Amino acid sequence: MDFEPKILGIACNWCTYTGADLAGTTRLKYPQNIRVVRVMCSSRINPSFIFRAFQLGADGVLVGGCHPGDCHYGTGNMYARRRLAITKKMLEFAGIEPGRFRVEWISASEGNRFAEVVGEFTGQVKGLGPQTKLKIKTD
Amino acid sequence: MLRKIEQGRFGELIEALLARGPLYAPVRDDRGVNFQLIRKASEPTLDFYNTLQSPKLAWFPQSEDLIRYRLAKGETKGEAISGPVAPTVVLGMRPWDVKSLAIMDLLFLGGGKEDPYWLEKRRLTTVIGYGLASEEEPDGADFFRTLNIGAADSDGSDVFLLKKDGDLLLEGITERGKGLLGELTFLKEGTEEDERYLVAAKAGGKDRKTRFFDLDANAAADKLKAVFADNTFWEKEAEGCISCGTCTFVCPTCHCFDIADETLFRDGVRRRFWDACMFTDFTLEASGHNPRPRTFQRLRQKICHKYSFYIEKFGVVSCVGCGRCTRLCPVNIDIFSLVARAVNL
Amino acid sequence: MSRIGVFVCHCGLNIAKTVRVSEVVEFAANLPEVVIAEEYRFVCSTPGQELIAGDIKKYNLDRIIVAACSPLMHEKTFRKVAEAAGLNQYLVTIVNIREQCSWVTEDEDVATKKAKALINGAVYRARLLAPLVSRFIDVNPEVVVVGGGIAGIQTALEIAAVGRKVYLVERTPTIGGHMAQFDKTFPTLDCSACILTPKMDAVLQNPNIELLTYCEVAEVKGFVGNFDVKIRQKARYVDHAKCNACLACVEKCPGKGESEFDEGLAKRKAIYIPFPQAVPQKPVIDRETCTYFIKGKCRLCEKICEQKAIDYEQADSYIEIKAGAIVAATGYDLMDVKPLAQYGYGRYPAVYHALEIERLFNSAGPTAGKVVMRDGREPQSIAILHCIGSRDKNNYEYCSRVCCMYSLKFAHLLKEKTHGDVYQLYIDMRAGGKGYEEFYSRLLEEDVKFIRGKAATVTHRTKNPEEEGKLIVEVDDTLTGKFARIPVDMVVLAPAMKPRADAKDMARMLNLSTDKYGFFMEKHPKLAPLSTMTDGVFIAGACQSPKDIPDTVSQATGAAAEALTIVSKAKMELEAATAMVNAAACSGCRNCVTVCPYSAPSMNEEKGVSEINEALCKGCGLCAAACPTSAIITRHFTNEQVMAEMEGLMEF
Amino acid sequence: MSSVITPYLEMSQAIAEAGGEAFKKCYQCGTCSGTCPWTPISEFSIRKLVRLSQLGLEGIEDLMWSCSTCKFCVDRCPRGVEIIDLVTSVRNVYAGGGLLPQTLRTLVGSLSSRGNPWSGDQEKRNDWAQGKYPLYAEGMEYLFFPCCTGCYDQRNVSVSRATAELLTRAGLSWGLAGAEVNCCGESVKKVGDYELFDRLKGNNAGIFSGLKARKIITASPHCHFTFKNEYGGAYEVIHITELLAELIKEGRLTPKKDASGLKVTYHDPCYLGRHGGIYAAPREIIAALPGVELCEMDRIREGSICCGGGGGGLWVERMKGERLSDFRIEEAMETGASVITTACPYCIAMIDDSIRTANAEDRIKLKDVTEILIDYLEE
Amino acid sequence: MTAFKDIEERLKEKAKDLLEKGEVECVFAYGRGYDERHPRPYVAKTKEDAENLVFNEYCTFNLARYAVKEPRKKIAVAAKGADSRALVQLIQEGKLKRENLVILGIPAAGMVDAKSGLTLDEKTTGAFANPVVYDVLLGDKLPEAKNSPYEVLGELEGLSGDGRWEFWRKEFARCLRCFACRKACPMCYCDPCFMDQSRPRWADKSPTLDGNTMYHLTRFYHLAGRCVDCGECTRACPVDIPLYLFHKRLAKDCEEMFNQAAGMKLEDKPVLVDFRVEDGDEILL
Repeated sequence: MDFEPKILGIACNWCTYTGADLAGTTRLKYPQNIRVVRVMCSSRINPSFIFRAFQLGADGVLVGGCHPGDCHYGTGNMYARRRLAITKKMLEFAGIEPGRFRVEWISASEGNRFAEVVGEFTGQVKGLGPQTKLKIKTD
Repeated sequence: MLRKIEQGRFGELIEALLARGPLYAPVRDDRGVNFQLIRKASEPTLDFYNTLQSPKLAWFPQSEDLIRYRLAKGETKGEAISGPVAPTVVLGMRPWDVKSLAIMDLLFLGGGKEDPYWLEKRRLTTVIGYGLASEEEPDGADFFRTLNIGAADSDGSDVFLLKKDGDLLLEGITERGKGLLGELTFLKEGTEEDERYLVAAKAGGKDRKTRFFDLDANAAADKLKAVFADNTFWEKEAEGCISCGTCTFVCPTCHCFDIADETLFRDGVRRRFWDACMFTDFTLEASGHNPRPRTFQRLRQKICHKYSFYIEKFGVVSCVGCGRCTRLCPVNIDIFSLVARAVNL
Repeated sequence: MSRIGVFVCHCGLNIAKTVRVSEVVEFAANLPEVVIAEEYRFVCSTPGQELIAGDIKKYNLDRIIVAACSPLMHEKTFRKVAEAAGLNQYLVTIVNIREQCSWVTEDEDVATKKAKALINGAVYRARLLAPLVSRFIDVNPEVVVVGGGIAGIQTALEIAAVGRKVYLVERTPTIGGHMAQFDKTFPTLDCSACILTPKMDAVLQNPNIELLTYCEVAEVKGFVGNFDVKIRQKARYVDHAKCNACLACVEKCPGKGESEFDEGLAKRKAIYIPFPQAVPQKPVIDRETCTYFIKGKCRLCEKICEQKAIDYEQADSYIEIKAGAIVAATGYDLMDVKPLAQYGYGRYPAVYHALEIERLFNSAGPTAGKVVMRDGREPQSIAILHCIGSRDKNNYEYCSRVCCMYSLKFAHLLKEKTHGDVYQLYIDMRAGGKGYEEFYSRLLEEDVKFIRGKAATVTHRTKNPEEEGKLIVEVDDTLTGKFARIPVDMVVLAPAMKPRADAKDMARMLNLSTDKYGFFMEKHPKLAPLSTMTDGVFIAGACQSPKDIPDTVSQATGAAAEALTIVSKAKMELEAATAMVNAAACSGCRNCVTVCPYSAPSMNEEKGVSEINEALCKGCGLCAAACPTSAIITRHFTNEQVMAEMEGLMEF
Repeated sequence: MSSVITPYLEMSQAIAEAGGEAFKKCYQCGTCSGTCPWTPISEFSIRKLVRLSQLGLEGIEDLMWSCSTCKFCVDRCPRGVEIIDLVTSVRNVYAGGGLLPQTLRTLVGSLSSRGNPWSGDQEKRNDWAQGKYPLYAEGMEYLFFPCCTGCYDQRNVSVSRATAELLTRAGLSWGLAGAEVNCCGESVKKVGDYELFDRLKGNNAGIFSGLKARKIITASPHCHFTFKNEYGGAYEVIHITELLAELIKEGRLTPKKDASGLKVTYHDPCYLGRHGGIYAAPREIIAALPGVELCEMDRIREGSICCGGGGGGLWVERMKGERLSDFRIEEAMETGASVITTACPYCIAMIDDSIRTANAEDRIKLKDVTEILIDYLEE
Repeated sequence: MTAFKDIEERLKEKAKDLLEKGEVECVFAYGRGYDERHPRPYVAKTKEDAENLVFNEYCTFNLARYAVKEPRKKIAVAAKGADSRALVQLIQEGKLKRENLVILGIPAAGMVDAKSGLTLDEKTTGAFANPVVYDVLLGDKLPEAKNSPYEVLGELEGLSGDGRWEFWRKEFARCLRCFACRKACPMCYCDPCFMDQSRPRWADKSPTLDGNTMYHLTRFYHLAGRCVDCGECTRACPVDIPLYLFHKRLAKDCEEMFNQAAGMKLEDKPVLVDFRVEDGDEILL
């Protein structure tokens, strides 16, 4: 059978997680490789979470937050944007396909956007194949 | 029992040893020479002064698995890991490094408790010592002569290796060593002349110049105890010390380890791995209290452990003067001059 | 070892249709630390809730996991159930297997697999959850309103009306603000003073309002429900407690200053009240123009004052106020048009700005209501120039919203008072508002000349005898596409409304954010237009953006209601899932202090570690992620909890 | 133009692609046309040009060549529309369509065949110098680039000589650009012929880097603008007035001769002022002349009125009364000044022409700042 | 360029002067080690101590690392270019107070790492010749290096992702967990370090390759926008892991994305505890 990636989603409570719910209430269909962790704000995300996720065997990590300017806490996602930008560059320089990590601003009203992004991202990660570099070697 | 082989045929010797089982020998890479588990006969080299890191890793690896377990529903099941250790050869150890094994034995075997992991490896490992040839100069940081170790001492080795012109002389020291040489039939007999050369070299080894002061172990032990409380002395000496673990990790006689469980999902292993008395959290207690919070206290501990406490406990200095800690210290702290200052205070 | 109970909901067929519930339950039952796993058709129903409550007791569970719909739906419901059954509500974990699982796929295997993974994650996390208790704090019942313009006045009156104490802080000697300067108000043309002054008096009369004029906010500390506001009372050199407002001093005073209220078109005394209906009616001395303060002698006012109210030694003093909420109604400034040389303001005396002309219209103004220019002539032709500095990338990009309408008002009044020709030079006529469009068409009938084009230049360079002695307004009449030179006697500019010069300082004190111009930022442009990022601080009127009187008044009323929702409660609940600092792990890097938008963390300098004021903390976790040593623990979203959940999610 | 219009969006697209997309921001307030010096005296309306471009309509192609890219409208535009980019791109589109007016064809022709707009022979470029001045060689500090106009136009040649003289007297290490250089290309770019501009730029840029030039002195604000903003070489670009003002400050040039109350006015060239932001330097030079009184005109500095020579205007024939320079000299004479100074070859050419056609030689003299400086340099 | 000998003299002079006048409690500088090539960090507390100060091309240590441990004392610190940037960064982070510091600026080029024999320049680290902030300058200002300190990244950046991963995996595999890198780093002042923590355990306690990788990546991140390219981590490493390459790359990224270099201006805020609305989402691509 063909490769089904494990994708970890980290979504902020106010926008992206609610947007994901909306995708559900409107019965949109999208690939179920993603498993979402809910945090209060994208600014809660410590870049080490991202590294950890890959060590735990995630093939891709998708972070979702409010659109800049709409952060429930005012400026949280502005800080998140800088941190995650650095994280992306780090992955790239360490040699991990940057395509495995993606940040998207998805508002509570953008259920379709959520489904769309997840679909697109899942496809992309599939294309990259299993993530073996950071994954912890057990044996 | 003395055998010899042309240096050009060193590869054959390695072949033969490889055929008999695991072999550790010095290998040169872009960053210098270190002991490694050999895969190809072409890897090892004898053209080096000394390895960056000590060979202790052959008996006391940086990390060693003890128990494997699974957190299952109900109680947790675990099983001890005691992987069979194959008869192993460590080739190319300098006399002072060979000496370190005896010092470590005192702790791992002599302390009233035997460490099975160490014991097992010691039992099954053949040591091929490698004397410093007369034309090779000791490194400026070294001071093994202060510890009364000769540059060509063979004691502690099973087989003793020495360069002579184009040849390598191999002397069987212990029964195990002699046995090994006996099986390496392609070796040539050593001549009388070789015999004489070897004797001379060993004697000459005692006169080789390294940094030196007249060290009386017991006197030093007492002296350091006396200086122990002199904080100003230790603070000055510890100036610049960043309390990293470099000196202890490269030291052939440092033996402290930590034990931790590593769990992923619900499977885990219990490991022991090198620890360093220089680390801030080395003595950190669960309560949060730390009896050695200051850098100088940790440096003092290291020095006194080697040059005082160990002598008290086992009668010998826990240092062989290999100079590695001095060479690799990021801030150039030098144990030799430190001890010298303390003793002559 | 914790004792976890897992409850999987069918939600009728909503979940059960795609998720094989029994299989999931069996999976859950076999996970370590799971004591009991159950399924039910509607866990949120009463019997469903009873099932949970029962199991908590029966199996003495210390954690429960409900796999059902989104936590945004029923988390509160199940938390109540837990509390009722004696289990702390924060030990409940909701697993979203509906919105984010059964509803978004049709594949049973996929849905079932995902449901298992999600529950596994919850089990990993549940082990590490800790009970949390929300704390309550007392709320100070009083409110501070900053700014005594129409916005501040309205807010104060509304709050006072329900019997709450209000402090109204105004920095000038009187309340009334810009509205008091206006003559008439569009579109109804009723007299500004007539509708404003009653409200000003009402403020004075209201026992619940403490009026603090000639005062400035000096410092704001604390947080919602418990603000400590420090107010600087500027020295008036008149003891208002003694003064009986006879104003004899004003009469006698030899000092002369420019009347701020009359935009410098008239003089006022050194000891003065800004205008006849000022509230309070008691004067202040202006050091800059007072003969005594300048020359060291005079003291005429002192001699004349029977109440012995004059006190030259008076110094600034400070008032400390405690309040539960603050409303900022600090208003706007008019843009300084001098730098726009092409319009000749300051260079040609016949060029006026909007507030000046307001004063010219006013019967109590410098010209007693006659429209005469600085040179004493009555203008026979007037051009009103719109969008001076507004809708202009070189100055202020936004539309000031009120200029079109007051320009129409000016046109009407000028027609009425001068019978001269009036030109409106506009880009777009913006008459959105009740009765505004009607007002516009009325003015069209009043024979005002509308020229669609932004005035380019105002110059004295004449081309022919008719233009002699006039100002020429050069403009492209974009409708005819012809270049027009309009000779006029008077030019009136409609400058942009801009934030107060010191809006940024006020924002800093109240911990508000400002937009790129300096207007205060509302919490949400549509759904929370009066709230700000700082709980308990609200905004009303032109300090938020240019607006007219009707909008300002309705905002003010709303802000009053917002403030009351806070101070009407005796106690308020604080977020329980806040952050705390593990001092032992803090390295004093200050990251948390620097990033927190609520200033919850602060540095304990002598301990060298940071501390978090949990009353200010909103639990966003921004600081925790900025903390290099994980010294900051965001309750309910700790590093271990989040990473444990990740581990569970990634296991299968 | 017929009375019924249908937007022709391909055209507006083409203009946008040629670099004029800024027109999208315009809300037709008329500030530009109200500010434009042409509006009062001609049918040309820059606002209409923007409007027509928005809809991609024709109807102004014959008028649009008026724009002398003086930047007055751009500075005033409340929407930040880069109107000059629009004008050049519209011209580019039309010129591409072969609609270049006759007069400008000669300009373009001469530029493409001889590398200068005055149909002068390439090798005669430095004849004005009469071999008195060195050619630039590596190691020299300054490279002096006299505008083509300063090389071939008789009136301006004397300006170039004055400049060269000043540089020499100040004892600077400088040299002339060789005859192989060509026009900076500013005008032809503004006329819309990007291709030819790139050619001219390519040649000059090559020569400059070959010479390892570090500091380039330009006599013309137009060259100044182009080298600074369009060439982007690794050299410093200095306008002569900046340099002279500096030399006077340092005392390396000291005007001594007393002008005994001579009234002088100064005309801000658009490319030196609005485009280059240089207002102070020329005035400092004039202020340094003993006994000279500077009588400013009404419209100066940011508000200065164009002479009409920019954007190709220098090569467009215009009726009397349709020349901006005509109005400019009137304004100058109103100040009571007997000398009008400026610092741009185009302005010199235009104003000189206006003075002669108005037979005003006896009422007002025209001098470049360099010329008047040299007049009063020594006893 | 001022000779090292002269700098040494001025250093002694100034230190003596400061200690005599009691303007500082101590002077962080360099003293003699067990030989010429191996000087040591040295703290002069008396004017007699000042006599023992030395300065030569081997005095590479970044003394900011010691200064940060004395936030309250009034101290003097000898600082070369990169060292001064470290001080500035630490002041930005509130760990040091400018008014408590007397910065003895040392313009220095051609410093040598005794262990590797390499010169400190753009190709390695610490290319920054002149102190950015100082109270006294102990030598004449030097021309700053003309080549970008980031050119050395070219080779690594040229590799494929897999190539880079191979490279770093090999390097991390050598790591002994002696923690000399973080202990030598002036910016790694955290105590405890995230690696010393057990809740949460960010990486294996035992020296596994995965744990090493996690340790180094996280540490790189913690230093993003803060690393001043002094190179201490790399010089301290007993197994010569070229940590500076990763640090340089992140410094480069920060300059490109947030146009700010670490430790250049006292009034700057560290980039990762700061933001601009204009940052834009492009940086996430």
